[in-house]
Amino acid sequence: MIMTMVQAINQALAGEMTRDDRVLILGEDVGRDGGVFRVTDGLFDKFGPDRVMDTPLAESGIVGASIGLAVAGLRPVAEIQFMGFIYPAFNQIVSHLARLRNRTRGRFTAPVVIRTPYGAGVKALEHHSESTEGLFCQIPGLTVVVPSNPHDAKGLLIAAIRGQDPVLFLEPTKLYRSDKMEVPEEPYEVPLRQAAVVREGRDATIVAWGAMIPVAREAAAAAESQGTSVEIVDLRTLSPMDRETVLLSVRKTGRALVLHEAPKTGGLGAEIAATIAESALLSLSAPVIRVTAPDITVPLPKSEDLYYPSADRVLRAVRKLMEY
Amino acid sequence: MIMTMVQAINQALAGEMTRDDRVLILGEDVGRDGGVFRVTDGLFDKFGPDRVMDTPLAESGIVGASIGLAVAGLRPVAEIQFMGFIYPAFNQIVSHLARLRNRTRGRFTAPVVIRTPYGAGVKALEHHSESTEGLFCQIPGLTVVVPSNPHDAKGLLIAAIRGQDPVLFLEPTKLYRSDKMEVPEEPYEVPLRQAAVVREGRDATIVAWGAMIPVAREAAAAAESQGTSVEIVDLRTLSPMDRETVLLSVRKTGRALVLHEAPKTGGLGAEIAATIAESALLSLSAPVIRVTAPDITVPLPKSEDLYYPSADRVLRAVRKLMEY
Amino acid sequence: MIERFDPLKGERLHVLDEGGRSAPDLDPGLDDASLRALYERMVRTRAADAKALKLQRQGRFGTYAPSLGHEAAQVGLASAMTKDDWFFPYFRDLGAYLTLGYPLADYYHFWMGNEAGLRTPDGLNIFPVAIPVASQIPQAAGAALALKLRKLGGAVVVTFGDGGTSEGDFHEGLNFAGVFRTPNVFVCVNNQFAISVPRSRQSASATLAQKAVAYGFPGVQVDGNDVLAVFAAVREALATARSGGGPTLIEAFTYRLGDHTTADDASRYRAKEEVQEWERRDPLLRFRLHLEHKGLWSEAFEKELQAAAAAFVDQAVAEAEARPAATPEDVFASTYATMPPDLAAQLAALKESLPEGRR
Amino acid sequence: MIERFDPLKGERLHVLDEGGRSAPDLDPGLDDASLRALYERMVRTRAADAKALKLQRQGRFGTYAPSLGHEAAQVGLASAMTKDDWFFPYFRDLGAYLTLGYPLADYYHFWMGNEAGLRTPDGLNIFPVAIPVASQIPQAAGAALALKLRKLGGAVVVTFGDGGTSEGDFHEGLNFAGVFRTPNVFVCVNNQFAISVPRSRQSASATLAQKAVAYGFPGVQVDGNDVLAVFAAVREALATARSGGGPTLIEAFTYRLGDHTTADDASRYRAKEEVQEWERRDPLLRFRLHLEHKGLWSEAFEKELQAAAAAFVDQAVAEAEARPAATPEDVFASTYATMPPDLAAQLAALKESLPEGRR
Ligand SMILES: Cc1ncc(C[n+]2csc(CCOP(=O)(O)OP(=O)(O)O)c2C)c(N)n1
Ligand SMILES: Cc1ncc(C[n+]2csc(CCOP(=O)(O)OP(=O)(O)O)c2C)c(N)n1
Ligand SMILES: [Mg+2]
Ligand SMILES: [Mg+2]
Repeated sequence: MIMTMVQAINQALAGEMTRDDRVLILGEDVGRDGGVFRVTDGLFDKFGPDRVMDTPLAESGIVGASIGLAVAGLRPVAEIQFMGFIYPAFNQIVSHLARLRNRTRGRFTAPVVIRTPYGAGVKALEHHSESTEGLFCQIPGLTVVVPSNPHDAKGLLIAAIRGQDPVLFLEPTKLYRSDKMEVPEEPYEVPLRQAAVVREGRDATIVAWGAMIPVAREAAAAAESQGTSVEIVDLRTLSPMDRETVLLSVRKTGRALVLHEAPKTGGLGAEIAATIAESALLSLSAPVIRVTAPDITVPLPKSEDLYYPSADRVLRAVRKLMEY
Repeated sequence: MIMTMVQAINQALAGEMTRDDRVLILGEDVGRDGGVFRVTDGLFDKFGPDRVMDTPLAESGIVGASIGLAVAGLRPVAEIQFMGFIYPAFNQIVSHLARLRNRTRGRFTAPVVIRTPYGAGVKALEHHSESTEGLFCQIPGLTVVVPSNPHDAKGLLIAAIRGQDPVLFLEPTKLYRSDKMEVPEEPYEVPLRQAAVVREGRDATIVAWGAMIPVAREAAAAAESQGTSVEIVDLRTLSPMDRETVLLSVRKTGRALVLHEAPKTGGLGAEIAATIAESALLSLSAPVIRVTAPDITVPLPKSEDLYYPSADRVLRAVRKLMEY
Repeated sequence: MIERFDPLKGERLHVLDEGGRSAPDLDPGLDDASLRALYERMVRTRAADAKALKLQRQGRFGTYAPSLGHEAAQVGLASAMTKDDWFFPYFRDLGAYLTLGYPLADYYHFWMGNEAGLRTPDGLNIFPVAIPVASQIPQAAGAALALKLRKLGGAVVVTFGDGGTSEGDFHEGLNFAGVFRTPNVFVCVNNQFAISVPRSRQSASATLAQKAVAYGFPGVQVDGNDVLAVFAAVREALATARSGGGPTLIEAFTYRLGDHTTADDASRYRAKEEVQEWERRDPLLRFRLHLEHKGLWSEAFEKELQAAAAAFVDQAVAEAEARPAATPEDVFASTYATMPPDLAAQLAALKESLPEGRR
Repeated sequence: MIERFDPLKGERLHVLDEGGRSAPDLDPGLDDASLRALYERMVRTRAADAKALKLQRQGRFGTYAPSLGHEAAQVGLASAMTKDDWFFPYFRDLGAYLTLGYPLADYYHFWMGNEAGLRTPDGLNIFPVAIPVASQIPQAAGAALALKLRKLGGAVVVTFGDGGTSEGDFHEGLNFAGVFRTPNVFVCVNNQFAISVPRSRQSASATLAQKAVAYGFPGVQVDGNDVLAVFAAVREALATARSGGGPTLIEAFTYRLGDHTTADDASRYRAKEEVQEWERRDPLLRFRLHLEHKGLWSEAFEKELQAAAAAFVDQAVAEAEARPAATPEDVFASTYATMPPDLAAQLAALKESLPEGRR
């Protein structure tokens, strides 16, 4: 069936809740309202208030309670309304969620999935456009996932819910409804920890994820028309990272561009660029280029264009790579 | 006078509080107890309960209140008892402290200094050995400082207190009393945003900070005896980073090793390695090597040796650089 | 007066009854001009709010959180404040902003998507709006502590919603205030919903005012649709705060008549009847009746106010929309006190990549 | 019984008076064996605690948080629990661990600096100790919600100190519990200090028990040096919780007789007289008097207990110290359910760099 990412995620949730009655949803406005983006639309009516629970407005409480729910045998899928509001839960995530398995040498685990809308590009209110995945990709024990299309969104979320590790599942708001695609009705898993080459190319590699994939595709198409063949690696799982797929591509093309919408300094692009420079230095015919937002706070909507990476900026960078 | 880092920081605080009656200290046990590391020892008696305030046990409250204190004209120096307990304050730091100037286009600012003991190597309790500076070096607006000796500790803290930006001041617990040095009695500033070449060398550059500087020195000395001349750059201010000094050194030596005690993936070492690969690729005669902790949670004391970088591991890496 | 209404006994402070008649023993005794001013502020607030919604539908405004129904709470609390006091607002406080003299053009400019609109004019002690719920509360406690330590005499008013009381920052902020006996007035605007989540889901405590018991200072529930009740309670709490009596928690019981924001559809979670029931309790209507009883209201007066409000609003829209867009410098310059070289380089590179007109 | 002691009226539940005589109407009516068992547990706790301090001074133990003075609170609350209940401890709970059957060797092993000691034996529902203050509270609310949803019948007890009540997580956890009416018993062990910070600096509320008012469920202050009072209160609260009656907050009023941890020097912030005053109120002494009154105590019995406790403790030390050190595999293996290739590579590289013996 043709569907948007919102529908695909909704279907993944409904499917897993049907399959496994330990799976439950909690968060702010996830119930009767169906979530501010309607991602949980209809689930409250279908599964009732004990499986789809509106919580008090308290993110640390939501994640903390989810840890307790998981330890006591349930499979919570917690929604944080926007990534900009996950910070109050940071202590629960860093000090407990990510560490519980290690702290108890496996006696207790917290297979919790935290879903949250993520990223800019939709001219949202202040604090509603955060893309701080870099904060979470340096936390041992935590898995960080970002889908770039409806098909992956469904399969990755199902894999996350069925997995044994805590997962931060970042949903690019810009892609929620921007494009539709064919998505199988039945449940399926897209394996975690595996990047995907979503466009084959010979001359340069763009490593990206989430809402930057369409931007990368646009730039790649433009480059093609200028005779440059660009390969695109969709990281999909940001942490633990699939370095193999990235290095394989870069060793082939000899040129690498890392693209993300978060600010440059300390962003995940640094880890990727460092990895390439460490492990593929001799294959590089040009330095790795990072195309990112500048090192500033996400501006309010009227100035978003000064922050958000554009296909044009990516194209210029590709040319620079080729001309080096 | 010869003093430890604890004494140097104490002197910096006392001096600034004497110079500027807007400066005040708040935190858990900073008052009568003088702090769990005795860093604020004697200040409660000297300046009284209105200048050295024990707070309720609430980190978000401490940082949030500090923002309000600063906006209303005071100069709070907040202590978070250990870096492992700063996470409850993460939202206040990321969403407000770092952004206030930008949010109000300069009308309001929050010149708050947050001091916190940081790092492993002292066989402390669980959660008491965190070195997650990488989390804070990707936050625009925030300045992150780490001293590596008593002299810098005093001068950098004074500069931080006198500055106009919010500063996260990370104090390596391992260095609090480990070595003493001559420190001027009178107040002085060590400028922020400036790295220091603390050891000159020709063959390779080690970029490090805080408690890793002694480790780097030990390795450098050993390398010297094996005929390799190692330069050491002490970053001192981690963010905004002094890339110039790092690049200057690497362009000279042609080999770079980044050393930090935090886990490798997503650590600040990635940003440094990426910067070098971006801007000094052609000067590199070997790939940048990162010597760091593995991607695991800081182990409890009995296994700390499996986590904490040793001079021996650094030396092996230097050899690898030279043999490349 | 506040101590006469114990939230643990379910008591709530009203000055005006539904018919607009005031209880003599509770009436704050404002003169005619002041009473008329309260009404005028509420009328303006409603006009400015309605215009914002209109602009949003026309795509000239970003997502917006309307204040419809909150006018009495907003105007009442701000009218009790003086120049020395500080205000830490939340995101649904239009009437308070206007009452305190914040330029409507700036307010619009911010909600249109420009940081410049958050730059409080010099001389006004209004902290930038907190979007992360409840995060402003410990900040307000800290600011009040500073006023106390510096012996500046003012007090700090901070607002938040019923949902805001569930956040850890609510607790840490009020607890700090209790411990340091800061000059704070905490005003919880309980409109009975946090987006779609009803008040009953937010906390099992019978009232939100009673949460003050946990912090060792008084709490009171007031009728949030009764501008005189809100005014009287906040004025008394401010006097207590300024005189060293410590903080007060005031729960203003009201109802959000509009959607949560322009991105919300309240009909998904609220019955039409309930909304209509509360429309009958419109705070403007009730206060107009009060003015009528006092012979302070007439059709002509109303027309005059409406016309003035409309002109005031149109003027602000024109001003806000005439403002130049932020330049790249504007967007980069306030990240630090002085721009680091790397950031300056990023700015230069960005400008190069921009079309002429945008540099 | 709990509702008979209103914290807002400053009432506190005691079963035993200072002389060890019990109030007939409040006595939980335990049989002789159970009474003796309570005493035995307290004696063991004190012995195990003293040993830990000794080991620490000898460098055989890491920094340690002693339980001296907390024995009645710890043993009383744990003795009221059953196998179906869960326990979310904080870092000063030795007596509760022992009472619930947690192997002392494991407890020692953890405080000696080994994660393996945190691995709760199968069959015991004890969550790993929370070092970040109060962070366990929302987790305990979540676990209780799970028990309720799964209709498992048990309840969840969570402990924390007076300092813990200031954290946002205390608020969010208790508020969740109130909203979902979870089977929780929140036990605040108020020893009147958070390291050096006195209770008065922690909150302006007269009691900590009254904070329950903010969450819509009962709170009670009990004498924390009275093992029967703690036992009776927790037993009743657990019964309420299990029968769907919702949560209870219990404040156990006591005093830390030792330093905060072995890294602390309490003499910097506490007067000797105050400590001596509380040493006179030693919970073991008081309960021993109670047993004497009931003819359940004798010198011989005491000797027996002390000897058994000493043997028990020595055995645990020997066991703990005989445990092999964690291998590199142990330290890496539990980061994820399955080890990522990069981490495996890091492990291999680390082992290479290690001396033979450490691999
Ligand atoms: C920390 C945080 N979490 C979530 C949100 C998203 N959000 C914005 S407003 C709101 C509801 C607020 O309800 P309430 O506090 O009652 O204020 P009201 O909107 O009713 O005036 C939510 C959940 C946020 N802004 N901040
Ligand atoms: C979030 C957090 N902040 C600070 C600390 C450091 N710390 C450890 S124990 C303690 C005091 C705890 O006091 P209380 O809650 O009363 O428990 P007690 O030690 O008195 O039993 C502090 C501040 C911590 N462990 N966690
Ligand atoms: Mg509300
Ligand atoms: Mg205590």
